[in-house]
Parts: sequence; C-alpha cells; structure tokens
Amino acid sequence: MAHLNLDENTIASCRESAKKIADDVQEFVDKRATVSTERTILRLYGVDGVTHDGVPLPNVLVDEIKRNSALPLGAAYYVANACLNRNIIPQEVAEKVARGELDIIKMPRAPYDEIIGKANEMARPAMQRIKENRQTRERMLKELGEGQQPYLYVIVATGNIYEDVVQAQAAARQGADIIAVIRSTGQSLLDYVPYGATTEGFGGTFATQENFRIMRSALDDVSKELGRYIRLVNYASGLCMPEIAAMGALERLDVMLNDALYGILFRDINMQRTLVDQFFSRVINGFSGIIINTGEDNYLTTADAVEAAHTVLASDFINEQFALAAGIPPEQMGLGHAFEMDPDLTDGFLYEVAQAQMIRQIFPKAPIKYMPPTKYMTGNIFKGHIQDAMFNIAAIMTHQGIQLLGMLTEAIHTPFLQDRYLSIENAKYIFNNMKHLGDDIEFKNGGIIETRAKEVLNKSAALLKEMETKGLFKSLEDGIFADVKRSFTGGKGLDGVFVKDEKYINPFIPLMLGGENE
Amino acid sequence: MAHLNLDENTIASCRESAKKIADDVQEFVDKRATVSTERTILRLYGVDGVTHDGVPLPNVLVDEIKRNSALPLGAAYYVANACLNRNIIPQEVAEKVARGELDIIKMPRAPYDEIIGKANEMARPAMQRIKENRQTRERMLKELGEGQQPYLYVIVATGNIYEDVVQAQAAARQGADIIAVIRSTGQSLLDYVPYGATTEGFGGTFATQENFRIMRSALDDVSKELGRYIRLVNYASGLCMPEIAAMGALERLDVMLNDALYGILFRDINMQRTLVDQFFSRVINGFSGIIINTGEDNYLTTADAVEAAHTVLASDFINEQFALAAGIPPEQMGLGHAFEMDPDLTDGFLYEVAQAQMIRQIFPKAPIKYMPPTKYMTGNIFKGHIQDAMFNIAAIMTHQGIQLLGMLTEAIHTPFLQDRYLSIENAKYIFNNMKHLGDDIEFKNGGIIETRAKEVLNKSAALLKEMETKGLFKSLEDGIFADVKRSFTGGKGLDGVFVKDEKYINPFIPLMLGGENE
Amino acid sequence: MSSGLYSLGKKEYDRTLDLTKVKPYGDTMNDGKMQLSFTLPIPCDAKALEAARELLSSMGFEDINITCSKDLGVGYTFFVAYASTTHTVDYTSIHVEEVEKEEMTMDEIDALIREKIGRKIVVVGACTGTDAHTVGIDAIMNMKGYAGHYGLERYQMIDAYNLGSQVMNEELLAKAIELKADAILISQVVTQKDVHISNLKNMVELMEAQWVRDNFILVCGGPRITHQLARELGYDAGFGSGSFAEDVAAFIVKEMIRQEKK
Amino acid sequence: MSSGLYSLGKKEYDRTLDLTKVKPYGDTMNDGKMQLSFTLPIPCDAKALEAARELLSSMGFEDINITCSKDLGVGYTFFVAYASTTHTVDYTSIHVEEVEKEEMTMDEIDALIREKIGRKIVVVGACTGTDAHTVGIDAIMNMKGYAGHYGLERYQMIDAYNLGSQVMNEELLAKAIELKADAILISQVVTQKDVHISNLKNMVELMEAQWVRDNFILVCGGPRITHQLARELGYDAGFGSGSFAEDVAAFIVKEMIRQEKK
Ligand code: B12
Ligand code: B12
Ligand SMILES: Cc1ncc(COP(=O)(O)O)c(C=O)c1O
Ligand SMILES: Cc1ncc(COP(=O)(O)O)c(C=O)c1O
Repeated sequence: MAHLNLDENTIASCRESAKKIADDVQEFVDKRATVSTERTILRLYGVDGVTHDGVPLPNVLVDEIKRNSALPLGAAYYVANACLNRNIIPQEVAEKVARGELDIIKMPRAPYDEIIGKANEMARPAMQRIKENRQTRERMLKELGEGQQPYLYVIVATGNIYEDVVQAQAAARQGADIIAVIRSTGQSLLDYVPYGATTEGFGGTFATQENFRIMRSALDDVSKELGRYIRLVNYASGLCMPEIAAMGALERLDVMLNDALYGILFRDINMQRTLVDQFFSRVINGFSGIIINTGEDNYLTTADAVEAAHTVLASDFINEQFALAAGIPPEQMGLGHAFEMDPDLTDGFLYEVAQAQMIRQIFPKAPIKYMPPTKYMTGNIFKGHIQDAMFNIAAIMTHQGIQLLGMLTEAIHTPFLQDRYLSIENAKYIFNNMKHLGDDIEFKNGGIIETRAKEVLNKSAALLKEMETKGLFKSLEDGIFADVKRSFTGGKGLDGVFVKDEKYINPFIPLMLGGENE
Repeated sequence: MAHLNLDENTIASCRESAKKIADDVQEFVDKRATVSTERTILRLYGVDGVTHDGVPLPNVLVDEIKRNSALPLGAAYYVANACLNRNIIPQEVAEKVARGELDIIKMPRAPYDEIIGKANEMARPAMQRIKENRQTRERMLKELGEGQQPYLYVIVATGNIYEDVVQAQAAARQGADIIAVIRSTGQSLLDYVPYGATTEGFGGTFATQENFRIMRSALDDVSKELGRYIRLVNYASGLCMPEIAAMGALERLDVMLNDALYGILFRDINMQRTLVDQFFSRVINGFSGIIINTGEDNYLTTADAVEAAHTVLASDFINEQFALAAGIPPEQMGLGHAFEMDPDLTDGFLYEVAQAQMIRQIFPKAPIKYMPPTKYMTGNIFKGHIQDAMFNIAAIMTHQGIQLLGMLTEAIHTPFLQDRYLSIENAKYIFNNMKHLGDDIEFKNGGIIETRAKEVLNKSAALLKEMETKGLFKSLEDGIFADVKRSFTGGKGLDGVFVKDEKYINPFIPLMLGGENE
Repeated sequence: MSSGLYSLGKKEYDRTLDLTKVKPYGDTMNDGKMQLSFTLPIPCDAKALEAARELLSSMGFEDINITCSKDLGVGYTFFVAYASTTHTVDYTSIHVEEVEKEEMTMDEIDALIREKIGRKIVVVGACTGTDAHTVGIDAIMNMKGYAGHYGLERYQMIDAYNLGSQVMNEELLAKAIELKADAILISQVVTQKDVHISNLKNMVELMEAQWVRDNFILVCGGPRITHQLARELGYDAGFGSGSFAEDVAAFIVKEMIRQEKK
Repeated sequence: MSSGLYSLGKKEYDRTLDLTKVKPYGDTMNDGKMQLSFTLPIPCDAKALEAARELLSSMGFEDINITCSKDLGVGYTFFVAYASTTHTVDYTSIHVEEVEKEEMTMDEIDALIREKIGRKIVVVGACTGTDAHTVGIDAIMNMKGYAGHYGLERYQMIDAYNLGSQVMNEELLAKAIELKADAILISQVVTQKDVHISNLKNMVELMEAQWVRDNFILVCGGPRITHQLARELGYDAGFGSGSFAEDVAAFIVKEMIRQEKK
C-alpha cells in the first residue's frame, strides 16, 4: 500500500493534546446529566408509547420530575423507588404518572441501597437484549458475509418509511452495503422522539423506534436474499442524542451518526447539553457494537476545504478521545472527513488524496467515513457524476473504510431511485476497475501529496496545542471549527442540563463501561 | 514523471524487426504507383474542378491514360509533355482532355530530359505553397500559442460543412485544441475526391478541398479570437490517400489520419494498393509538417484489448518505420493506441495505464494519439461519461500527447453539440484537477502495472520477430492484426496499381524528401 | 449514399432558425433532439420498453430511441432515451420579469443611499423554518460575503442583522418591527415537498394579518427561488443561485426610492 | 413541518400504482419525475431559461426545475432539467410484437432442423450499403460467436455464408439466389440520417421487383433495430443489441416450419 512519510512524534503530540482537551471536558460532563439522558434511561427500562395527545411517555415522566425541580437525583432514582414502592414496572409507572394517578416525587422513599439495587436490576433486560443484538449482528456477519471495503453507503430520504423500504431494498440489490435513513429536517431540534411508523417527513424520515424496526427487518430480509449483511444507519444526534442511541441499540442498528460537536456547530444546540448527551450516547453505541460516524465533513461545507483541512484532522483526534472515554474501540470509530475541494483547483485531486491517505494512516484501525463532494456540486449532473467518480477514485487509492456515495443530483433533490442506482454503479465500476491501484503506486518523497499531508498534520498539531490551553469551550466560542462561533450559554437545550446530586443514579453507564461484552 | 523499467534491448530489437519488415515492403512499393498517386501529382500541379457530369478533372486525365494502358510512365510525364508541346498549364491540359480536344497519349513526345525538367519546374508552385503553409502554421503557433498536452481533440460529423463550422467553433471556444472533420461513411471507398462545398454526408462530411478551405478559415478566425492555434484534422485514408494528403497540404491542415494498414484491415482495400498509396501520402504529410495519426486503436474494436495489446505496440513500431522511410520525423508521428478494455475487468485500469505509459516511454518524442473507449460504451450515457473520465485520468497520469475525447453518446449517435461540450468539460476538469498526478507517483517495482507492461513488450518483440521472417503481406493474410485476414490480391482497388516504367516520373517524392524544409 | 460513381446526390437541409418556432438542437437546426432519463414502476422487459416509448410518444416525441433500460431491483425500470420533440417555443413572445441587474458596486450603492435616502437603511435577514442552511444568507449578509463580493454588513450605509438559521417567521417579523427595518431577507434552501412555499407564504400571511406588509421591502432567496416565483408568493423580489449582495442591496435601495420611502 | 410541540401532522401520500395510468417514479409513486437535457439555439440568459421552461410546459411538464444552463460558445444554450410529467401510459393495453425468445440451445436447434426440415438450411448474411461494421453480423454468423454463444457457422445443420461488410443489396440478393438460401440476414449499424431505413427498404423493393420476396426468410439486425421497425419495413424479424445466434436460428427454423418450407 502506498505510504506517506508522516512524523510519528507529531501524531503522538496531537493525540496527547486531544486527550487533555477531552479529559478537561469529561470532568465537566461527569458532573452533569440532561433531560435526554434521563429519558434514555427510561427507554432502556422499557418505557415506551405516547399519551392521548401524542406525548411520549419518557417525556411525561422526565417533564414531571423536572417540574418538581427534582432532576438532580435522576429519573432512575424515582422510577426505581416507585417500582419498589408499588411493585410495578417502569412502564406502569409512566402510564400512571401520565394519567395523574401517581406522584413519584412525593411518594415515600425506599433506602438508597435498595433503590440502587432495583435500578441496577431493572437495567438487566435491556442490557441482555442489546447484548443479544450484538451477537446476532456478529453471527449474521459471519454467516452471510459482508461487502468489501470501502463499503458502499447510501442514503434514503423519502420522508415515508414504507417508501424508504422500497428504496433501501433496491439499493441493497444494486450493491449497497450500508443504508442510512436520513431524518426529517426538523427532528434534531425536537426535544422528544416521535412515535410509531411515520410517512411524513421533509427531506428525510423521522427516527422512531418503530421505523427502526421496520427498516431493520426489511434489511434482514434482503441480507438473507443477497447473502450479504446490510448495515443500517441512523442519527444519534440533536437534542435526543442518547435516546436515539438507545433505540438503535435495542433495534440492532449498525451505525450511528454521532459527533461530539455537530449539534453545537450546525444545529446551534448548546455546547454543555451536547457534550453531556454525547457521552452517554457513545457509551451506549460502544456497548452495542455500533460504529459511530463523526461529522467533520460538515466543517468543509461552511469553511474552505483547502484552508480548513487541518481542523478536520484536529477534530478527528478530539472525537477519537471522546470515543475512547466512552468505551468505543477504534474498530467502531467511523471518523469523518470529506472530498470537498473546489473541482476547478489545479492539482486539487492531489490535495484530496493527501488528506485521505493521511487520515487513513493516522487512524489505521478505524473504519473511516469518507464524505462525497456536496458543496461544489451543481445542477450540472454530468459534471457532478464525474466529481463523484473522482471521489471514488481517491477512496480506492487510499483504502477508505466507509464510502458515502455522492449523488449526481446532490445540488437538486434528495436522491431519486435512479440517482442512487447510478451512484452505486459509479462506485462499483471504479472500485473494481482500480482495485489495486493504491497498492501498485508510491507517493514521491517530497512530492505535492506528501508535502501537503505534512503541512496539514503540522497545522493540526499547532491548533490542538492552542486548544489545549484554551479548552474546548473557549475554542468553540472563538469559532475554531467550521467558521462557526457558539457561546457557552447560547443555543438550544441548555435548560435541559442539570448538575447531578451525589446520589444521582444512571445504572447503565457503569454497566456498559464494565466490559460486559468481553 | 512515473517511469516503468522496460528493457531497452527488447525495445531496440522491436525497432530492428520493424525496420526489416518495412524495408521489405518499401522495396515492393518503390517499384509501383497507383491511379491515386497519379491524381495526386495532377492535383499538386493545380488540376482541379469537375466536368459537367461532376467527374473530377484529375480522374478524367488519369482514366484517360489508364484507358490507353499508358500509366507506367506516370501522369506527370504525359502532362509535362503536353504542357511543353502546347505551351499550356496542366489545368488547361485537363480541361481540353475532358472536352475531348486533346490526345495526350498520341501527341508527339519531347525529349525525356525536357519532360523531366518541365515536370520538376511545374512542381515548384505547389512546393512553394506548401512550404508557406508550413511557415504560416509555425508562425501562428508562435504568435498565438497553443493548448497544453494532452491536446483536446474532438470530432465534428454533421455531414454538412456549414453546420460543422458551427460545431467546430463552439468546440474551440469550449476548449478544444484540435478539430477533426469526420468523413461520410462511404468516402474511403470512392476512387475519387468529391468537389466543392458539401452539405450531405452520412455520419460525416465529405473531404473536399473546398471543405478544407472553409473549415481552415473558420478555425483561423476562432484561433485569433481565442489566442490559441486550433489544429484541423482530416483523413488521408481510403482509396484516395495521397490525394487527400495533397489537399490537406495545400489547405494547411495540421493533422491527418494516415495509417499504413487501416484501409486494408477495416475497409478491405487491397494491400498492395494501400501500401503504395501510404508511402506517397506520408511523403507529402512529412514535408507539410502535418502530424499523422495512425489507427491501431481500431484493432481493439474487433480483437480483445487485453489479449491483443501487443499487436497495437507491434503495429506502432511498423508505422514508425514506414513513417521514417517517408521522411516523417518522430515529432510528427501521432502513433495510435486506445483505452478499450472491458470496464468490468478487475484492475483493468491498471492494465490500461501500463499500456499507455509503455507507449509513452517507447515513443518519447511522438505526439502519441490516445483513443477513447468505444467498444464497451453503451446506451447508458451516465456510465459512459465515467468510462471517458477514466480514460482522461489514464491520459493525464501517463502524459499522453493527443487526447481524442470520448463522448458519452458513443454508442448512440455522432456527437451532438451538447455531447461535445460535456466531453470537453470532462477532460478539462480532470486534466487540471489531476495535473501533476503522474509526476507525483511512482509505479511499484514488480507491481501489476510494470509486470503487465513488460509482458506486452515481450509479446510484441516475439510477434515482430515472427513477422520479420514471414513478411508483412503474409502476416496480413494470416490475420495477425485485428483478427482480420486479407488476401494479397483481394479487396478493393488492386486494378489501380501498376508497375512503374523506368522512365516513370513523380517529381514530388524526390523534391519533398530532399530536405527542402531544413 | 448514392452508389453511382462520381455523384453525391445533394439535398438541402433545413437550416433556418425561426424564432417563433424554436426547437431543441442536436446537431442540425430544428432536429428537436432531447435526452431523457426516468424510471417506470414496471418490470424490465420488452413491454416496459414499449411503455416507455408510448409515454414519450404521448408527450409529442418522435424518433424515439430508448438507449438503455436497467432493472432497479424492485420491479422498476430505469431508462435513458434520445428523441425528437415536435413541440416548439415562440421565443419572440417571451417576456421575463427579471430584477434589472444594473451592475452597481458597494461604493456606488452607499453613495446612492447617502444621496437619496439620507440615512442608514436597516436590513434584517434569516434562514427560516427548520431550514438550517446558513451559507446562502451568510453569503449575502456577512461581512466576508461570497466569491469576492462583500456582504451587506460591510456597507457603510446599511445596518444588517443576520439572525441565522432555523428562525421562526414570527420571531423574524418581531425583530424586524423592533428594529424598524426597511427590508426583510429570507433564505430558503430546503424545498422537499414544497416546504419552502408554505414557509414563504406563511410569512406574507403573518405580515398581512398584522397590517405591516407595506412597511417592508420583502425579499427571498435560495437556489430554487426565481424572481417569478417570489412575485407570485407576494414578495417584492426573489434571488436564485449566483446572487451577490450588490444585487440585493441595489434592488432594495431602488425599490425604496421608487416607493418614496425615506 | 409543524411547529407545535410533540405533534407531527401526518398526511397520507398517494402510493397507489394504477397500471392503466403509469407515471414515472422519482422517489414517490406517481410523482412523474423525469430528467432532461437539451440545447436551444438561443443565447444563454434569463429569456433562455424561460423559453426552456415554456417548451417543457408545452410538453405537459409541471414543477419544472431548470438546474443548469450553459453557454455553448455559439449563442446556443445547454440545459439540464428535472420536471414532473402529467402524461401517463396505460400499461395494461400494451401489446408487444416480440420475437418469442423461447430459449433453445444450438443442439436443440440442430435437432429440430433434422427432424422437421430434414436437410441443412442455408443462410446468407452481410452488413450492407456503405456500412463497414462487421462485428455485429460476425457475432451472429462466425464460428466463434459472441459472449460465449457460438455463431451459425458452427451449427451442424446450417450452411452459413457471411459476405462481410459494405455489400450492395444487389450483390447480396444475387448470392442468396445463387445459393438457394433459405434466409437472408442483414446487419445495419450506421443509422445517421436514417440511412439504414432506406437501405433496408431498398432490399425489400429489389426482392419484390424480382418476385422473390417469398422465397426467403428476411431478417435484419443492429443496435438500433427493433422487431417492430423490422416488421414495418417488410422484414420477417428484427434483432437488436444483445441478440445471439440461437435467437436468430430458432426464429428461422420455426418460421420455416410455420411457412411449411422444406
Ligand atoms: C452545505 C449544505 C448543508 C450544511 C449546511 C451548513 C450551513 N450552516 O449552512 C449541512 C451539512 C449542515 C446540511 C444539512 C442538511 N441538508 Co444540506 N446541503 C448543503 C449543500 C451541500 C450546499 C448548500 C450551500 O451551502 N450552497 C452554497 C450557497 C452559497 O448557495 P445558496 O444556498 O444557493 O445561496 C446562494 C443563492 O441561492 C442566494 N441566496 C440564498 N439565500 C438567499 C437569501 C436571500 C435573501 C437572497 C437575496 C439570496 C439568497 O444567494 C447565495 C449566494 O449566491 C446542499 C447541496 C448543494 N450542493 O447545493 C445541500 C442541500 C441543500 N441539503 C439538503 C438537505 C436535505 C439537508 C438536510 C435536511 C439533510 C438531512 N436530512 O440531514 C440537512 C439538515 C439541514 C436543514 N434542516 O436544513 C438538500 C435539500 C434538498 C431539497 N431541495 O429540499 C440539498 C440540496 C442536498 C441534497 N440533494 O439532499 N446541508
Ligand atoms: C467497432 C466500431 C467501429 C469499427 C468497426 C470495425 C468492424 N469491423 O466492425 C470501425 C473503427 C472500423 C468503425 C468505423 C466507423 N464507425 Co463505428 N463504431 C464501432 C463501435 C465502437 C462498436 C460497434 C460494435 O462492434 N458493437 C458490438 C457488436 C457486437 O454489437 P452490434 O453491432 O450492436 O451487434 C449486435 C446486435 O445489434 C445484433 N446484430 C447486429 N447485426 C445483426 C444482424 C442480424 C441479422 C442479426 C440477427 C442481429 C444483428 O447482434 C449483435 C450481437 O448481439 C460503435 C459504438 C458503440 N459502442 O456501439 C461505433 C459506431 C457504430 N460507429 C459509428 C460511425 C459513424 C462510424 C464511422 C462511419 C465513422 C467515420 N465517419 O469514420 C466509421 C466508418 C464505418 C462505416 N462506414 O460503417 C457510429 C454510428 C452512428 C449512427 N448511429 O449512425 C457509432 C455508433 C459511433 C458513434 N457514436 O459515432 N466503427
Ligand atoms: C454527525 C451528524 N449528525 C446529524 C446529521 C444530520 O443532521 P440533522 O441534525 O438534520 O439530522 C449530520 C449530517 O450530516 C451529521 O454529520
Ligand atoms: C487511420 C484511419 N483512417 C480512416 C478512418 C476513418 O474511416 P473512413 O475510412 O470511414 O473514413 C479511421 C477511423 O478510425 C482511421 O483510424
């Protein structure tokens, strides 16, 4: 395999800085929880369903606790207590609270030890189900096999889960390895997860547990038909980050878009909220064997891809440390980067290869996620189809892991059935016809590619050093990523963050980090 | 520049064999001439125009000589004699003969020395005009400049010269460097050259001197407008090979499709006829500073591109020797090869690169001509557009000279205006975005690419050795090229070949080979 | 091709461009050639080919050439086709309502405001609804601008407030009233299921309900917005791909002058 | 999107496939989406965009989205568009005249000839007119065949004569008469300005003039040939891209049996 001479000391220094930055934040995170982490616990306890007016029961319960300013002990505490007290299960607690039949705050409290015991005991079924899902995935992968890397990853985005199924099965038959169901435009800002099968979304389909189930089952069918395990992706992102992670774990999703910073930068979600949420969501993903995909590619849609290349790498280092802190092994880290330079740039392809190869070498075990050109795609679908081909070429030359296929209609609409077909055809053709190109060439010492990679790595190291002193929060306030500035207390969802009491309980974090899967 | 380790001795041995093969044929050729070479002499003497029934005057004269079985002395002999005798110019001779007013055969003969003198003297104006054309081209190239290699070469093929002008000017403005006017499907089998401006051809426009003039003048206009010299191409091929070469020389064409074997293999023209014709046509092209393009690419439309790769190289060596024999320097040798492998072949791109890089290295000074995928193009224009992109990538990686742009509609129709636009856009994007890719990589020693190139070179050497003993004629009879077998006396046009008398005169060959351009 | 020796059988082709009957052009004037691709929800076989042909024929196509048909894996078929349309368009009768783009520079616009309005003008903008695409509105409003064209924030005579994205119409309008804005700028990038149309309409309705529509110059923009569409929806102007701050600023100022707003 | 908390505002989409009214499919049943590209011989400006839109509208398109327009350098403009057609096709009423491709192998065909005809059948073929494309006719006739399917020359019960390319109709017919052929095969690849149509028609006229049309099974083929076209031109069958020798041989034999030729 062609190899770039990168300085190992610089790489190590990047990792060190990133670790310090993440440790700093982790200290902050460890003291806090959010309405969303609490709803997540409830979901893992099996609380599901909606009220007459369509309010999800996890929200009913957490809203109730919050109204009573009682969050610091955590939802698990109150629910475990109520279950002990009434000898019922969490779902019954929720239903009773929704009907106004139960006041879980004022009810007598069992001894703290008993509550902890109950809280842990009630966590078992979900832990078990998730573990089984993981085993099922591993078994199916072994029995059915899977596509070769770079995996072909495509999106479906009709807004209607049933229409999505048609598109997803078509894509799998055409050769896709991974199907992502894109969410409706508004969902990340909803502070609840919609319920049931949905047929109405804009630019995407709502992430609901039922939709996950429907799609996973459709993909299992087609996996068996094709003799190739087809992975399913959704978004553990936005205001319900950990809840969606939990739903994905329960329904055997395989990949989750899950970035420590995306919500802050691109959805203007408060940074405290997101950083606290991301931790729990990642603990769940890690435990479930779910591959996370980070979203550094997005930086290049607002910042310039040539100039901001080093910020992508820097952010990958930070995402790596946050992932490690949450128990995610390198094999599950789909760190992101993208092919987003101006196609009219002379030798731009060489810079793209430099970036792709550098990321590949620095994270050798990670199934890195490579995003296609989007920003410079235009209504000229013919040129666009070639931009996507160039992207595929860069990928096969540099042995990428997960290839998000570009669509010739990127600048026009969410993909039509035929767009996806053409896109898969494009990638299959190139990946086969150039299969060993990356192994058959070498990059010249001191050439354009190598020089560029070194320059980006050095700039990354310098940036991370700077952030190490500043801290992540201040860095985000300064607009270090994506040309976007966010304030510590601005953005959406801050009122959902709280400081935990000493007696706060979340049984899942210790259980899941406890190495149960080993 | 990336470089393949090829054995210089094997290359030298190929050249030696090819030279022997060509020398053998040249001995045969030197003894013969054809109706077409004679008409060429007349055209160079200024004979032009058609009779009432549309018969070109050069044909009238040569037909007349032939009818009298008087060809062995050559047309120059009779015309020079008639001019001396009547004190008229060749055009008048032709007109009078056409009107039946002059019997050039039976008329009294001047002393042979005088005839030779006259024949040479009458050759001066054409020699002068061609020399001036060459100087004009050189001056314009210096003053206006030209595009970078690989030159973008596109075809126009509307059948109507005026419509062709629109398409050609559009192409030049879009970025094309070279415009080829494709000929009507039937023309290569016509044993005469049509006359005047024509608006009716099938799949191409007739090559006529007037059409050449119209297009050259339109391209001169657009060259000046753009500040870039645009080259014009036509086909010195078929039964009128040398005549068209003469027309091109007189009208300042810049490139001629001109292969020693194409007519034999793909038009079933008799091999004696073609080999005699090609010699004179190449003498003219060489003298005129016209780049010739050979047609090895065509082999791969009937034979398999992986298996027959070495026949392309072997044929390039033979074409090189025929060209040298006709006074064409390497800088004017647009030796042909093509990107014609099945796109579904695993690592096929690596084999294509091996072939392209090998040819590039073996003929370092030649502006080699690279033909796009045609055989495996289908009605799926989207995939086709990417096949063309892959071809462009192979070209820029291996520093090709003349890039015949592929069209996404190759399998459907001769190019529409918009097809050509998309095709130029495709090439410009890739040539710029990957500009120095070929300089920034190396091919691995013993890798797939290098191994393949060596194998093809070795097979070529073996084939040429075999042909050296067999001779070219027998080899063609055996179907060595393009899976096509042709017999020595079969095919079209043999009745136009004759053995020259000792006193036969063709003043142009010695004059043009005489180094007048140095 | 004629087979008679020495003759070519010339025929004149129709090369006349009649501007009242313009047809697509492939390689010959009036050949009507167009390329199409589409999917039909029917299985890939000879019947599908015929169905595709009939569909095109019912649309007024002739010389229909289905060059590619592919099974998409769910009993649907993808087609590529070339065909000649019999339809024409009367170019001479086309009237486009276009924002007159008299090229003005930032300095010229500032000067014009100084001269004719005599005070700074106030512009409020946002990307509304759930739409989170800020790049477009930033390109118009932010200091740095886009492709070398400075944004409105840099104009000496413009006070520009960019509220960002995901802004509710109610919020944007309230801010505009609060700031006594002269113009409101709205960006809409996501258009799936016409979400932009309802969003844009909703803003006009809000303004009308509060009797403030005439107080503002109302402008929208985005890659799928045309001036025509904007006008139909009750906006003063619409700007599509490739617009720059100058275009918008010049429009606002001129419109203010025309409406005699000071 | 609804903005009310905890509610989604569901709406049912039309997902019904009505086979009497089939429409193109983009990402939702019956959305009618099609992609087009074409060139208009008018300069690239706002008027051109409108002309393109009107042209598509006159063809029955709605939701017209011109996504790209490019100046081609000679005052003509290239467009890419997506739009929804209002036309539909009645799939239930489609009848395709298709050569029934009952899959038969070479051996089965040879056996059938032995059994039903009882002698070798004679087939003469060529690529006619000025057309020099031999690959297609070779694929059908030559020993080696195409894509793993042997050609007619390899059939024990077929005498196949491939005359090559650039063969005049007169010559081909003379040869067929001389050899007492049962079937004549004609390949036509070049179709520019419908040269193949006149060429194919001419052959039928020649045969009729000599009163021999009924003596032969007459078959044509080529990438732009359809069975329908062939029938219209007076041929017994036509074969397009992807045909193999078996298809043609089976057709000839069955047709001979049907016509009771022995
Ligand atoms: C960058 C980008 C993003 C970034 C946005 C970052 C940011 N902060 O803006 C990120 C990654 C976050 C993103 C997310 C999504 N995106 Co997005 N995105 C794009 C992309 C690649 C480029 C858009 C862009 O920046 N263009 C550059 C700017 C300068 O151009 P512009 O917006 O057209 O603006 C110009 C003019 O239109 C005009 N203009 C624009 N606004 C205004 C306003 C006024 C007043 C005036 C005068 C002029 C004006 O002037 C500007 C300068 O000339 C496009 C695809 C593409 N290539 O177009 C998809 C695209 C717009 N996204 C799309 C979608 C669906 C999404 C998601 C909903 C996907 C999902 N479900 O996850 C999400 C969610 C976002 C949301 N809720 O809105 C779709 C929209 C499909 C449709 N037509 O409905 C597109 C077309 C991609 C696709 N094919 O699916 N996206
Ligand atoms: C190879 C090729 C050539 C070779 C031909 C070599 C040879 N000995 O055959 C060469 C290089 C010589 C050549 C030259 C030209 N070609 Co050419 N060529 C092609 C090419 C690349 C492939 C054709 C091919 O071999 N296909 C493979 C065979 C197996 O497929 P097929 O022919 O469709 O045959 C199958 C079926 O159709 C069917 N079939 C075919 N015939 C018959 C007959 C019967 C009886 C039956 C039952 C079935 C049958 O069965 C076959 C097997 O499935 C095509 C482009 C393309 N990709 O299609 C252009 C193409 C056909 N050529 C074209 C042209 C214009 C020319 C030239 C005229 C160009 C010029 N002016 O110089 C010349 C001159 C040739 C002439 N006078 O005919 C055009 C035709 C445009 C049009 N539609 O009118 C094409 C489409 C390229 C283009 N876009 O411009 N060409
Ligand atoms: C990490 C991450 N999360 C989420 C999203 C999707 O955006 P939304 O928040 O609209 O679901 C993206 C989009 O690219 C992403 O990269
Ligand atoms: C050398 C050469 N001559 C001529 C031609 C063109 O063919 P025609 O003889 O029909 O003009 C080609 C086509 O590729 C060619 O390569």
